[in-house]
Amino acid sequence: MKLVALIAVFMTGALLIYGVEDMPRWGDPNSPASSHVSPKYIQEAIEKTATPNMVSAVLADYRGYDTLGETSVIYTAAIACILMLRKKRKGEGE
Amino acid sequence: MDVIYSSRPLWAVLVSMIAAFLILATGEKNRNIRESWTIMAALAKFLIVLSMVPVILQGKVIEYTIVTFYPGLLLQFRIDAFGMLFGVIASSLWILTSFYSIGYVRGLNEHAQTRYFFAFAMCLSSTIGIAFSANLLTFLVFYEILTIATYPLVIHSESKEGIMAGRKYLAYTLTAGCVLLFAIAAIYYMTGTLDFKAGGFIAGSGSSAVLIMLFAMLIMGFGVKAGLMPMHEWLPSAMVAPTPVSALLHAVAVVKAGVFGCLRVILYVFGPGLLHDLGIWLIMAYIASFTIIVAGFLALGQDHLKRRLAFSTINNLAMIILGAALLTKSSMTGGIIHMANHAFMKITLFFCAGALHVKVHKDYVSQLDGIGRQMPLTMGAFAIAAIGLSGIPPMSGFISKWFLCLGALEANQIIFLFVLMTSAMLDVAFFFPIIYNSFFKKPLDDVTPHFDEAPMFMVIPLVITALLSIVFGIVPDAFFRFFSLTSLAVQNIMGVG
Amino acid sequence: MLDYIISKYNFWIYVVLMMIGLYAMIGKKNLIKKLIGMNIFQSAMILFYVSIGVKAGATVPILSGHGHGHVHEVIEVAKYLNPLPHVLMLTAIVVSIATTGVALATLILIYRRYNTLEEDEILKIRKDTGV
Amino acid sequence: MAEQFAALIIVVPLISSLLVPVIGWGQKKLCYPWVVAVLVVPLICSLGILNTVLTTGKFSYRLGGWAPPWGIEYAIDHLNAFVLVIVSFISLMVAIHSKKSVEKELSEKTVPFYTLFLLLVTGLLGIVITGDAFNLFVFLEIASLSCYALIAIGEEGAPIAAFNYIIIGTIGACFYLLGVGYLYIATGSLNMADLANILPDLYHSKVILVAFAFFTVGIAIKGGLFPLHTWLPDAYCTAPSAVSSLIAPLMTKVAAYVMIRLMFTVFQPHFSVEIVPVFAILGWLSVFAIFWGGIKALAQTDIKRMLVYVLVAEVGYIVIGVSVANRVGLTGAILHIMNDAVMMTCLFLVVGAILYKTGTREIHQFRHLNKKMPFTMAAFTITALSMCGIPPACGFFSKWYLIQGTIEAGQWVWAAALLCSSLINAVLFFRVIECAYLKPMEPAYAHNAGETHGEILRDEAPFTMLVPIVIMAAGVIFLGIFSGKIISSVIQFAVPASF
Repeated sequence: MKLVALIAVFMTGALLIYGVEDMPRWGDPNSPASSHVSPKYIQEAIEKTATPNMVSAVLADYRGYDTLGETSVIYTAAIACILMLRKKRKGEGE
Repeated sequence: MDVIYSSRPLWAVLVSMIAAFLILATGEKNRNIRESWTIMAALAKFLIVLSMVPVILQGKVIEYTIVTFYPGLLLQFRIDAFGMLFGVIASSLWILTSFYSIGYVRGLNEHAQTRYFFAFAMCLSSTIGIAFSANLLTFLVFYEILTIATYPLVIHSESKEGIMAGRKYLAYTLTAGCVLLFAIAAIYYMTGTLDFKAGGFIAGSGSSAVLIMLFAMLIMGFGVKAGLMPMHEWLPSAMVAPTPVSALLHAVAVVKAGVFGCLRVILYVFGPGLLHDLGIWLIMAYIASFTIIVAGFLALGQDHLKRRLAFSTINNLAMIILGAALLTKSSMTGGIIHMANHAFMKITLFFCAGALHVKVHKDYVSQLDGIGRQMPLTMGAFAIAAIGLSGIPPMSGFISKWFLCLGALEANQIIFLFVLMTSAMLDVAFFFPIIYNSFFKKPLDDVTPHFDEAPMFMVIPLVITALLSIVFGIVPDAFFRFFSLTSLAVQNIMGVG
Repeated sequence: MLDYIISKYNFWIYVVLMMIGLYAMIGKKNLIKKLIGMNIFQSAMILFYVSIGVKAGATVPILSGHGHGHVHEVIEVAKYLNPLPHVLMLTAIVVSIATTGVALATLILIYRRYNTLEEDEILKIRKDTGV
Repeated sequence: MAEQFAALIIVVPLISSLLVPVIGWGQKKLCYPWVVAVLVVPLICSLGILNTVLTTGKFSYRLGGWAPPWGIEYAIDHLNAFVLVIVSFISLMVAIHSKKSVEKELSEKTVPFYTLFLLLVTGLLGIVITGDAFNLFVFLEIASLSCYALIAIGEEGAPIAAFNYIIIGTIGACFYLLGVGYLYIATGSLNMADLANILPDLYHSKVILVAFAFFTVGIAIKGGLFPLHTWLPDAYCTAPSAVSSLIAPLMTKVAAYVMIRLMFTVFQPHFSVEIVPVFAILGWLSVFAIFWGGIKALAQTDIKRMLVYVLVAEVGYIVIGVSVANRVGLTGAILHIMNDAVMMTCLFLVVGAILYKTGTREIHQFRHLNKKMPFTMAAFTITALSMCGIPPACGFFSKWYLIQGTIEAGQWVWAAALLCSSLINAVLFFRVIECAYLKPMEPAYAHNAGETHGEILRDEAPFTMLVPIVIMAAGVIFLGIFSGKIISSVIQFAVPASF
């Protein structure tokens, strides 16, 4: 089992590193990640959302829907814990 | 060719399906109402089918599309002469079998009668569906429904033996269904159509190796139900089913559906011309001949009456396939008409076996000494049908054998003439001792020496079928116009091929 | 070569971390260790994402001196980090916490039932009780 | 109107799930009618969406009004409109069915159960409707988390199964997220439509290859494709029956949907076919899945466990349809997503009803069930026949298209695997049918023709269980008969245009 795990881990790692080869240099300001979608966030955030913190602007506004999902995740986890751990208290009928 | 659009084929199929559910709803408590559904459906179905015969005889076809899945891929009924022939056989015999069934299950006080009649009606519904289907897909759909609908009948006794027979039956037929599904899918991929066409439609759509493989798969798929050797094993085992089931399904509907499928493949998918070019007709004919002879010998060895009849069925079905495989006009006529003739004679034989089972609880050939004195009508009918199957005039079996022999000569294959002769001899060998023993041997101790027949519900149908086999021998075109339908079908095929 | 390795060292680090986590998830017998492995795994992922957002010479994506009102001068894109990966990772962190919570809850259930969190011991107990 | 439908389909169950504890706090019994009533809304919405898509073509809904790729959008085309209908319909049916079994199995946990039930449905719907790769992950996690918890409260052994599922499921989800990250590095976008535009220029980049590999593995884990299915049997089998009848049909199907979405719309088919040999691998794995699932199922005496292994095989079916990568095969795969969802739901619902009534899942204890629960068993029989591929039930038609697909692709072994699997299914299900219908074979019974001997009283499942079961069984037949209609009006547009 350990051996299998080790092999699986090394294969995954090798694959990840294989992909790294074609990646842009770290911190390259002209990489696609920094040049395709994000410039507009940086430029327009203050104007469109009146929030100087761009992370907040994107979090709560551009991608606010993700954040709704995120809160739902927390809610789900809370209810999940209640479902699993809550025991009937004494005296509580049925 | 004139095409008439009518929903009558659909109703012919649906009527027994509706009846099946009415039977299920009525249930065990109101037996008489339940049985009246069966009989009403049988009559209605027969009348609907019969009403279409004149139209077909005028050379027209009746068409009805149920649902289209894809261009070229649809559920459709199209009745031509060949399908009509099968439809008439199945629906006319259903009436008689219905009456007979009622006598049989009540005589034996069988369990689960509702299930029995339900499954029976479903079987007939799908058999008619098979007869009327316009293309391979529709054929396959009803063929599979038939497989499943027959299963409750095979395991009817719910005994260990019955369940084993049911498993064997499913193993054979479902595997066949899978093979068919693949072959049909491949044909659709190659040609883009699945419609039956007199004289075949597949020619030129693939290399000969592929075509031969497809042919083998299709014949394997349909041959299982037709009891073509070496795929016949399930049929004798399935004889544990109640006798009317063996009678109608294992002599007429199910196995005939298999043969019908084989003939459709040979004559309407591949076509005589293509088969001749590919040279597989001779192989097919040899396989059929092999089945004829071996089944004949195996029948000789059976002491259980129904098993002996089962092997005789295998033998006769192979004869039908041989007729088609020889690809001459006469042989085809002989093969197709034998579908009808064999149906009437074999059902008589099974009816007799059932009557014996109900009345005196005898299942074995060796127990039948002198039984003819007690049940002269039953054994008389048995004798008529047995003589007919051996091909002795004036019974209807003679006609089909005559044409088959003629076909063998036309095809310049004398060897098949010998096969047919041997088979006739074998028929005589395994039927005549029964007739002789039952009439002329000293009765066994437990036989009542005076007239004491099975219930009238059972005797009347078997007498009728026996009489009909004589009538068809003398006037082949009587009542149902089997002969005209046959020659029309052959004309269609040869006209094109 | 060395230059190449150094230029992408963020990736090497996250790959190594991730593999440690992955190995713990698959290979460890103790359920808590598996859970810890899961956390390492997810943290590595977060590091990876955050490192995508880095731009050389840029600062945190918060406009300074524009607390209120409108901006009139042009904002230089190159001056600020890419905010999107950060946003994504805020969500991913929450998801990872939620998953950890649920996993811990199941561990409590397991512990209540078997009084152990060693996988092979649990298997043994289950075998002995014939389930 | 359709845009509102698109918004409501997620929001209504999400908000309603917040209200479940409130309602349950006052009166526990109200949870069930509330959930059923709420789940009608997604069904109506999804039908509305489907109708809109059919009449006016695909459309998108921008959340918060932000234009993609900056904001998140719902991109709705024929494929996800179709899957939405399946998901919402089946979740409604399972919800209706759940009343009695939840009362019996989880009596003191009704409130959180139904809350999570709604959240699970929300998650599944969200996965299907969204057009944003990261948003998909968020919904995937909502669905997974509720799944983990719902499984963990099952019978003995459920927490362990759930924990394994958490670990492996998290690996799956994280692999997906890694894939998203790699795509983001290379393209800078998270929007699926935008990705589909950018990607063709980058097909030879190693980053994209790796991203694709991680997507495939991640989704394969979530969908339980052999050999990554190891978590699936235990998890689905030990879950409470209401839960397994929801997740077993839907989770795998939604994963299959995501697979189709990623491989054929985010990536172009020619990438998935020509540049990466992924389909050869997936196809052969599916063949193994079919045989392995079938053989393991044969070894089971517990019907639920048997169904779970059948499910593993069925996943193989869909993936084969995807792997042949031609139009007709994909049609079969999409058709089978629907057919298999309906069939599996029906089977699991039947098992739930049997478990509720008789307390057993052991096949050999099913004697007389045809007398006790005639309608339930009739539904089971119909569905079982459909699983064996008997026409006109729907299983036959998906098999037909799948086999057409394999023939067109020239993959004879795959075709043979599909055919063998129907035979294996026949063995499996006829074994059950024999036990249920034929086993009353005490020696006395054989002679006494069942007149009065041992009268077996009818003891049919409660009405709330029977209704969905009968609807599903009828659906099996109707979907078969009208499969042509469904294909010509919906599925043929759902197959990506590039085929």
